[in-house]
Amino acid sequence: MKAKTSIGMVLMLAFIMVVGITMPALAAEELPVDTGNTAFIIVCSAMVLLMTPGLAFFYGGMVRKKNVLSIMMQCFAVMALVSVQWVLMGYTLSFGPDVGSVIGNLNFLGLHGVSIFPSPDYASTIPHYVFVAFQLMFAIITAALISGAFAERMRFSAFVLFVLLWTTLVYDPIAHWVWGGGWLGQLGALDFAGGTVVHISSGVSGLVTALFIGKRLGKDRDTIVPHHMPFTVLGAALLWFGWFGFNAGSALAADGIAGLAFLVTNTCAAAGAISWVAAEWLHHGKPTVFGAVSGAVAGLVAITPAAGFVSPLSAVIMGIMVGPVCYLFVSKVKEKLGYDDSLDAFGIHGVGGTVGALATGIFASTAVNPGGADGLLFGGLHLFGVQLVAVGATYIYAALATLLILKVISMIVPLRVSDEEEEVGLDTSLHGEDAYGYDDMGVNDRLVGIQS
Amino acid sequence: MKAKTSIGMVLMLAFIMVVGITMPALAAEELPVDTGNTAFIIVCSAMVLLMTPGLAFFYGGMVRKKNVLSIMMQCFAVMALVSVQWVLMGYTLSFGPDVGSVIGNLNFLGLHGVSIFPSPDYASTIPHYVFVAFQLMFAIITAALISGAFAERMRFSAFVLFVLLWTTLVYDPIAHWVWGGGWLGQLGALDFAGGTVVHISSGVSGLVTALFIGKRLGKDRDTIVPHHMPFTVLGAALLWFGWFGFNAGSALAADGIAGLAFLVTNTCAAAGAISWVAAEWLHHGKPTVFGAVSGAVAGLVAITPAAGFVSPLSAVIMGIMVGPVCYLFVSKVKEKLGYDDSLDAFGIHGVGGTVGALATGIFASTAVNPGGADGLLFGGLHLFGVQLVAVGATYIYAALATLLILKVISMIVPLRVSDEEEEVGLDTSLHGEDAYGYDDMGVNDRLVGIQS
Amino acid sequence: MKAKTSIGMVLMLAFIMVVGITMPALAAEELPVDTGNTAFIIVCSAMVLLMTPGLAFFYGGMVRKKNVLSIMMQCFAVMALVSVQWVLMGYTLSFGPDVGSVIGNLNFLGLHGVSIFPSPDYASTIPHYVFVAFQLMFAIITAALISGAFAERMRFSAFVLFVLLWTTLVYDPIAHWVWGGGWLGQLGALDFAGGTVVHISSGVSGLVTALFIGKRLGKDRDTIVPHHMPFTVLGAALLWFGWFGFNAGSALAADGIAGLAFLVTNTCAAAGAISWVAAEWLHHGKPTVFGAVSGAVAGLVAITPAAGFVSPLSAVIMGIMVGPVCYLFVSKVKEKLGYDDSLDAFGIHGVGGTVGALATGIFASTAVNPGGADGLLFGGLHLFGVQLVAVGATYIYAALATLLILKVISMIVPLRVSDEEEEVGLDTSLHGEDAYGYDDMGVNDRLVGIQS
Amino acid sequence: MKKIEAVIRPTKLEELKTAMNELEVRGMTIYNVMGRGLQKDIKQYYRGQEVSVDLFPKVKVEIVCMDNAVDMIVQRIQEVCRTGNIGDGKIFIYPIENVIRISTQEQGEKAL
Amino acid sequence: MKKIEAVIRPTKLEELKTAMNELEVRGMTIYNVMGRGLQKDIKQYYRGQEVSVDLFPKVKVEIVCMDNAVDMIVQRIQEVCRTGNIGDGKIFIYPIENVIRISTQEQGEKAL
Amino acid sequence: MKKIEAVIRPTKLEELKTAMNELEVRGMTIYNVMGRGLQKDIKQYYRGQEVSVDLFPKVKVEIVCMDNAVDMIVQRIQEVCRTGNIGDGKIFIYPIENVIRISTQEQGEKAL
Ligand SMILES: Nc1ncnc2c1ncn2[C@@H]1O[C@H](COP(=O)(O)OP(=O)(O)O)[C@@H](O)[C@H]1O
Ligand SMILES: Nc1ncnc2c1ncn2[C@@H]1O[C@H](COP(=O)(O)OP(=O)(O)O)[C@@H](O)[C@H]1O
Ligand SMILES: Nc1ncnc2c1ncn2[C@@H]1O[C@H](COP(=O)(O)OP(=O)(O)O)[C@@H](O)[C@H]1O
Repeated sequence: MKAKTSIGMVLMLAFIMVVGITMPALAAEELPVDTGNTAFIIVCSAMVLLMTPGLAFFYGGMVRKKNVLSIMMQCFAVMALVSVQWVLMGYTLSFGPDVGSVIGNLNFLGLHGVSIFPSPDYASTIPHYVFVAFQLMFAIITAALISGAFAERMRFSAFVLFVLLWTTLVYDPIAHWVWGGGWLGQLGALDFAGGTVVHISSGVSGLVTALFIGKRLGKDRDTIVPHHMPFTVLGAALLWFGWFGFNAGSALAADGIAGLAFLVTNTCAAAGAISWVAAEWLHHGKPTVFGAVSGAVAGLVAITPAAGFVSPLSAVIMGIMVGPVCYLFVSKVKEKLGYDDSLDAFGIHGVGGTVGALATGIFASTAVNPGGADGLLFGGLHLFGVQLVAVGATYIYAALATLLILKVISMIVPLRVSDEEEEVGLDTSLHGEDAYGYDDMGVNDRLVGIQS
Repeated sequence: MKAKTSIGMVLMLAFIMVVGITMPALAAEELPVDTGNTAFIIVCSAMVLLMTPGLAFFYGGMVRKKNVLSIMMQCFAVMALVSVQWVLMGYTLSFGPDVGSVIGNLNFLGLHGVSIFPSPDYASTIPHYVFVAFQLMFAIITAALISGAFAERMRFSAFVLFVLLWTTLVYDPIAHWVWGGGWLGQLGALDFAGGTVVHISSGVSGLVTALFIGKRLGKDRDTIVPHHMPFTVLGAALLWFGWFGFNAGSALAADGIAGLAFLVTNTCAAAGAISWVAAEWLHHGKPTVFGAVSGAVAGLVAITPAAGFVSPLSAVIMGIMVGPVCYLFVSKVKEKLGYDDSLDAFGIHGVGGTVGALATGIFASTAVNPGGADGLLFGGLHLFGVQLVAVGATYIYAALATLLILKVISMIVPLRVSDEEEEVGLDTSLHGEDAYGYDDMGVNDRLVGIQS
Repeated sequence: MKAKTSIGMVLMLAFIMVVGITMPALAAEELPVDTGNTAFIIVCSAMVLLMTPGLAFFYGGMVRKKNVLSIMMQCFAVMALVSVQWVLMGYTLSFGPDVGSVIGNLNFLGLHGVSIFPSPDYASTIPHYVFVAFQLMFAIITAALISGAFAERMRFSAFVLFVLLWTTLVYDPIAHWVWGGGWLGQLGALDFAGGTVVHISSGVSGLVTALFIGKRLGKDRDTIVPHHMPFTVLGAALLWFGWFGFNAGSALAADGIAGLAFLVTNTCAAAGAISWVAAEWLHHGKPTVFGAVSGAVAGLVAITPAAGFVSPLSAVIMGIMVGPVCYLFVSKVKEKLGYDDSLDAFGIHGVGGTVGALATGIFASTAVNPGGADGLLFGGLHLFGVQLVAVGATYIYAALATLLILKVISMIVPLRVSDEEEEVGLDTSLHGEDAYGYDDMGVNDRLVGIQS
Repeated sequence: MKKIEAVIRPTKLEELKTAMNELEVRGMTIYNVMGRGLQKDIKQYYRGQEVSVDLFPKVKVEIVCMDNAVDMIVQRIQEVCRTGNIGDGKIFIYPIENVIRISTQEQGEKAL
Repeated sequence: MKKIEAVIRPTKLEELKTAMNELEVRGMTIYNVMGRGLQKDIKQYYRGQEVSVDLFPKVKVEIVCMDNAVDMIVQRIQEVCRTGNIGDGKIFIYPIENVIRISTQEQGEKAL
Repeated sequence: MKKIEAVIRPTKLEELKTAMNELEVRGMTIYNVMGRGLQKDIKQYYRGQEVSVDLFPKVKVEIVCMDNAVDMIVQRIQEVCRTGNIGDGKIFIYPIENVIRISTQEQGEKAL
């Protein structure tokens, strides 16, 4: 196996060097760069990148102590793998010149042809590299989101394969459909920052995977509760912060639409937190922190497709709607249906994304953003129909493609860890590490084992 | 009660929908947007938002383990409640056209009339929505700061009422006085980023509340020590980071004043950390981390009103002054006076804000910022007098209004939890959650209880 | 001693006041400010500042529970001390008008002459204060990085002296050599964001210090393992985030080069994580989280000098190279050589920085950045030679100057804590604090000791 | 009276509690311990350093009961906590001289 | 010699230490435990899932002493730790055969 | 059979485990405790508030063994854990009535 790996590595290196060296970036039309917009999108990219570690803590706090590192490892693995995949071929599949309205061609393979000057096709006031980087961050967080559905039981090697295949075969095409010149964008579907592309696609794929690999051991017997709520709060805070980059940055310029997106994002997060907590307070009598942060994330998910198109007051209504819907879903419907979406990747992102995509078709208003469209409330029947199509198409494609990917992987390596590994915990059994050394022996000194 | 809540909700929804739908934003004068300034203020807004979770950790680390979630819940509740209040009516009370120099009128109710174009009245190079968002973040952090004074004993429902009333009746007017065209601004009071508006108002109100609801049980017998110092360090780091957005962003443009504000903010934080640690090192012989981060925050508080008006060297002096003053206050004076300002909201923000507001009247210099004024050291007697008036007015108004609010709330719901709830801890008794599942039974698996 | 301290303080205050008051900043040529660039560099400065607390957590998670606060204290102390030193004299030593190609003169002492307008010499589109602030953040993180080499055993008072002397005598000159108009810059050495200035200088100095003060007690007998891996992950995430400001900001403008730097930074971090994990997975059979974050940081270090000069594909190769090299170094070579570089400051920053500086001499390409130079691969022999000189000079100067500093300090105060203090842990013995109150007695209430 | 001390797999705690409820044994004291018996070492890796872990997390359950209840309780613990593999844990039985309920000052049998 | 084991409310620990100081009983060993006796369950909620907590945090204090000191110590613990409510805790008394102070190798009474 | 309970310095745990390995004593149960004997208080400071810490972190090691092994084990623990300073810890020896290995149901000597 080592030999095979080495050969593979050498081949890859050779490929990279050939591409990298023989094809210097072409200095193209040299459109002028707007420093304000460029500053904005660079910083937004960094903020979106931070969402994935944010997710690592949001999710990491929810799992049991024995699995916290496995979640963090999955998030970091996604950051690493998708970053490289994107540079090599993800970007060109998503944003390369359109092929049949479904996928990009290979013009930008290895970022060949991408330069420090703006591209005339996308975001023509910022350097093309910046557009590449910004879009990359969306690919990362989307793949990372899925992991919440099958937390605490997936084999890491299977996860690596899954991420690579999923981002290439599911994310890249859907991103192309909506934002890269593909058929959904042509149809007029509005998805400001990724309600379908990011949240529905990840939520649905997570659900499919959770069903495919089955429940966690003991799930039916016990309620599994978060091991570290402050981590979940920290993660939610980083998500909220990064989401500003996500949604406001999706204006691709530091303008009034970005400002609108910023404000409605914050408003809907706030209203989502309030409505979730209100729902649970009425339901079982206690307002919980877990409810507050979950509601905020649900609000952020819901506003994502709508961010540049709706008024702050509409954002209040959307937040008030999405909290109880998601709460009902994760506390009751999930239990009824009996699947084990460990950390509610579908319950929050799938459901919240669906609410948001449809609400966009209701609340979008050209009075707020003349570049948008009018939703149901403002007499726009067409938009709502298109949003339904976009949601439906994403559900169907994400589900089928994910199923296929899982089938293929399970022929190569078991998707799930052994029962014993699961009982011991993934941190020790898969990664050979413990999260909290200080819980073990030796209050003052942790000196584990004799050096080997 | 459920019925009442439902009716209320329906009414509110109806109101929101009517306002939201019948009053599309008016596309006004269409002042041009400066992308650099807009990028800057959007990002600064996000950074200031992050300060509140930062505070949740700064404070959360200081309380006992059984109350850490209650602090985080309060911070998140403030983020949620004030965000919605601001959009509905807070913004217009603070920044709506002036009524009698004391409050804004209701022109911007529900953000009616606010658009993606700049307002001619405030920050005329950035979209009005961005100005709204930036100012909102100040309203949030101010209300959140207060909670440090009465941590570990307030009933959550009382806290919700308190936040809504306080932000409407105390924050909104004071913000209007200083920044919204009110009497203090007209008088020439300098408050670059909120020494009086944010820190004195919250510190004083915290103190009043702490006195009103009394000490924590056992406070006289035991020294209550932080349960998680790294959280406090994390919180301080996020505060320091966010404070750049707070102070530099208050220039409302990416210009030299913003640059000055940035540099003196960092300098004063650093000098504050040094002087606090020096003071404690001389006093009891140990330089502590808790001292370093507390001193940094004290320095940040002190520089806040002065940030755009003083030189870096003056910032060094201000930092050297504020550290020992606050240290003395929280370690000796508080003990002497015998009140229980749990996490020193008054001791740091009230005292530090007062030092800063007065120091602004001493160190401000038109040689540094021609748009400012000269302080005592540069011959400006007038300014110092005005600063005294601003400080005094804020103390008096905040104290009296807070007292009134507390009286009113205590007639509706007890402000304080029961003794038993306090002993068990607010996390479990109010929120039905534990912060750290892993401390309980089941090292490897936390399977608590039988599913209901 | 108290008397001496007081006299010193009074003298310093007097000095500061004289300088601060008699020398108002001169309003100079008044070059126009670009708001986009200014927004960008202000925000990047804040992001770089955040790296040091990031490091506090990255390092803090790695030490034993009894020393976590000592690490955090060192990082905060560096933030405080270097911030003040920079304003007083660090900036002028580094960036004051050149004296003999080795150091800056004292023109900017106490930031005299620095103003809200751009300097014609550096970054002429942003306010001079902003340039000062941005460069300050580099000085901070560099000094903080060193502490990883001698963690868990240095006396805090010795550390304070060390930081002040080291930043003045080592960092300031080297920064001048490369970026301030000194001999290495004149020679044509490429160091985009600090491969030599930041990483090699800190890594080498750390190594020298680790050798000088000797190993931790029990190091030979036991493997000392991290006490809190999620903290290390959090730290790595904040480092990654802040590094965007570090590298992209080093373009000193929001332009295409900044965009390139951003993208290759992310790419190399990702590839570094992948290659480190691949190496350990092949080596001992487990992919670890600690490996992933270490590899990411190694990748970030390696790309630092190259960030504005190489293509994304070259960044992939550099990342693939640096991971296994650093892994080998910290897991095998260090063990062989037998020194105790506690947290691998040299193993990651020294080694990674060397790899990066040399790789810059290989992969730099004028096809990517016309303002750069061509490396070996593109026929540029000269550059590689210059890079070797820069690396060599930094190694030699950093090592000798550090040695001298340590000798001097050890004549004033012992560098190392006593054996008993080391066994008890630095948190309690030096700082009189415990990190985690909740691990001690009283699950629900931590009421330690009777008030004194 | 006797004290029964069972060192068990953490994952068995819930079942054990349920089983004790069925026996109407409610009083118990529980804490986390690390232990080893015949279980083999596990390897961990930190930046390439191999570390051998030879202590495993267990939960210790202490139940004080009347002499005549010992057999029943021990029997039930064994049934619930046995998987048949190494690492199932052990039960220790100690003599105990007296028990006092603090709230009521009851002693001995009544205090259980 | 006897070992006294008191499982008490965490909040009573400081007072107990003070009381033991007054009796000049200095040696003790303390650790966190979870326990239940007659105390009732508490409900918690996680995203709407109700969880019933039936173990409560307590502190266990172990004091080894001479036979003739037992009554005095037990008496004092009861005074300090009693609030009269359920959940005050329990005291257990065990026989012990020997004690050795490691630093001096003293045994028995001298080692206390 | 006897139970040996040694309360030791945390830093001595590794050496103790090695020493027990040499004696082929493998079974043991370990947990963190806080304790005090003759050790003096330490001061800590929180925002200027002085706090006196009078409990020190220790590790408790429990080893159940045959009567005739007690002396050898106690002897060895003393050798390994003694530095001669206050704070070295203590060893307590208790009677125990029975041991059961859950996985096999073996009792008494066989279960050790
Ligand atoms: N001789 C002993 N003294 C004290 N504790 C023991 C002893 N033997 C076993 N234990 C405890 O019992 C636990 C279960 O023992 P284990 O070895 O896992 O079961 P088995 O001996 O049946 O394989 C151990 O982890 C340890 O905590
Ligand atoms: N039979 C028992 N065996 C072991 N521990 C017990 C027993 N009964 C009580 N305890 C311990 O004593 C603690 C106090 O008991 P608790 O029920 O709260 O007091 P009471 O029985 O007076 O109501 C419990 O939490 C548990 O740790
Ligand atoms: N009488 C006692 N009862 C219970 N535990 C004790 C007693 N005396 C000592 N210990 C435990 O033994 C540990 C070591 O005691 P220590 O005072 O440090 O040693 P020495 O008494 O030899 O100075 C203490 O920290 C405490 O946990």
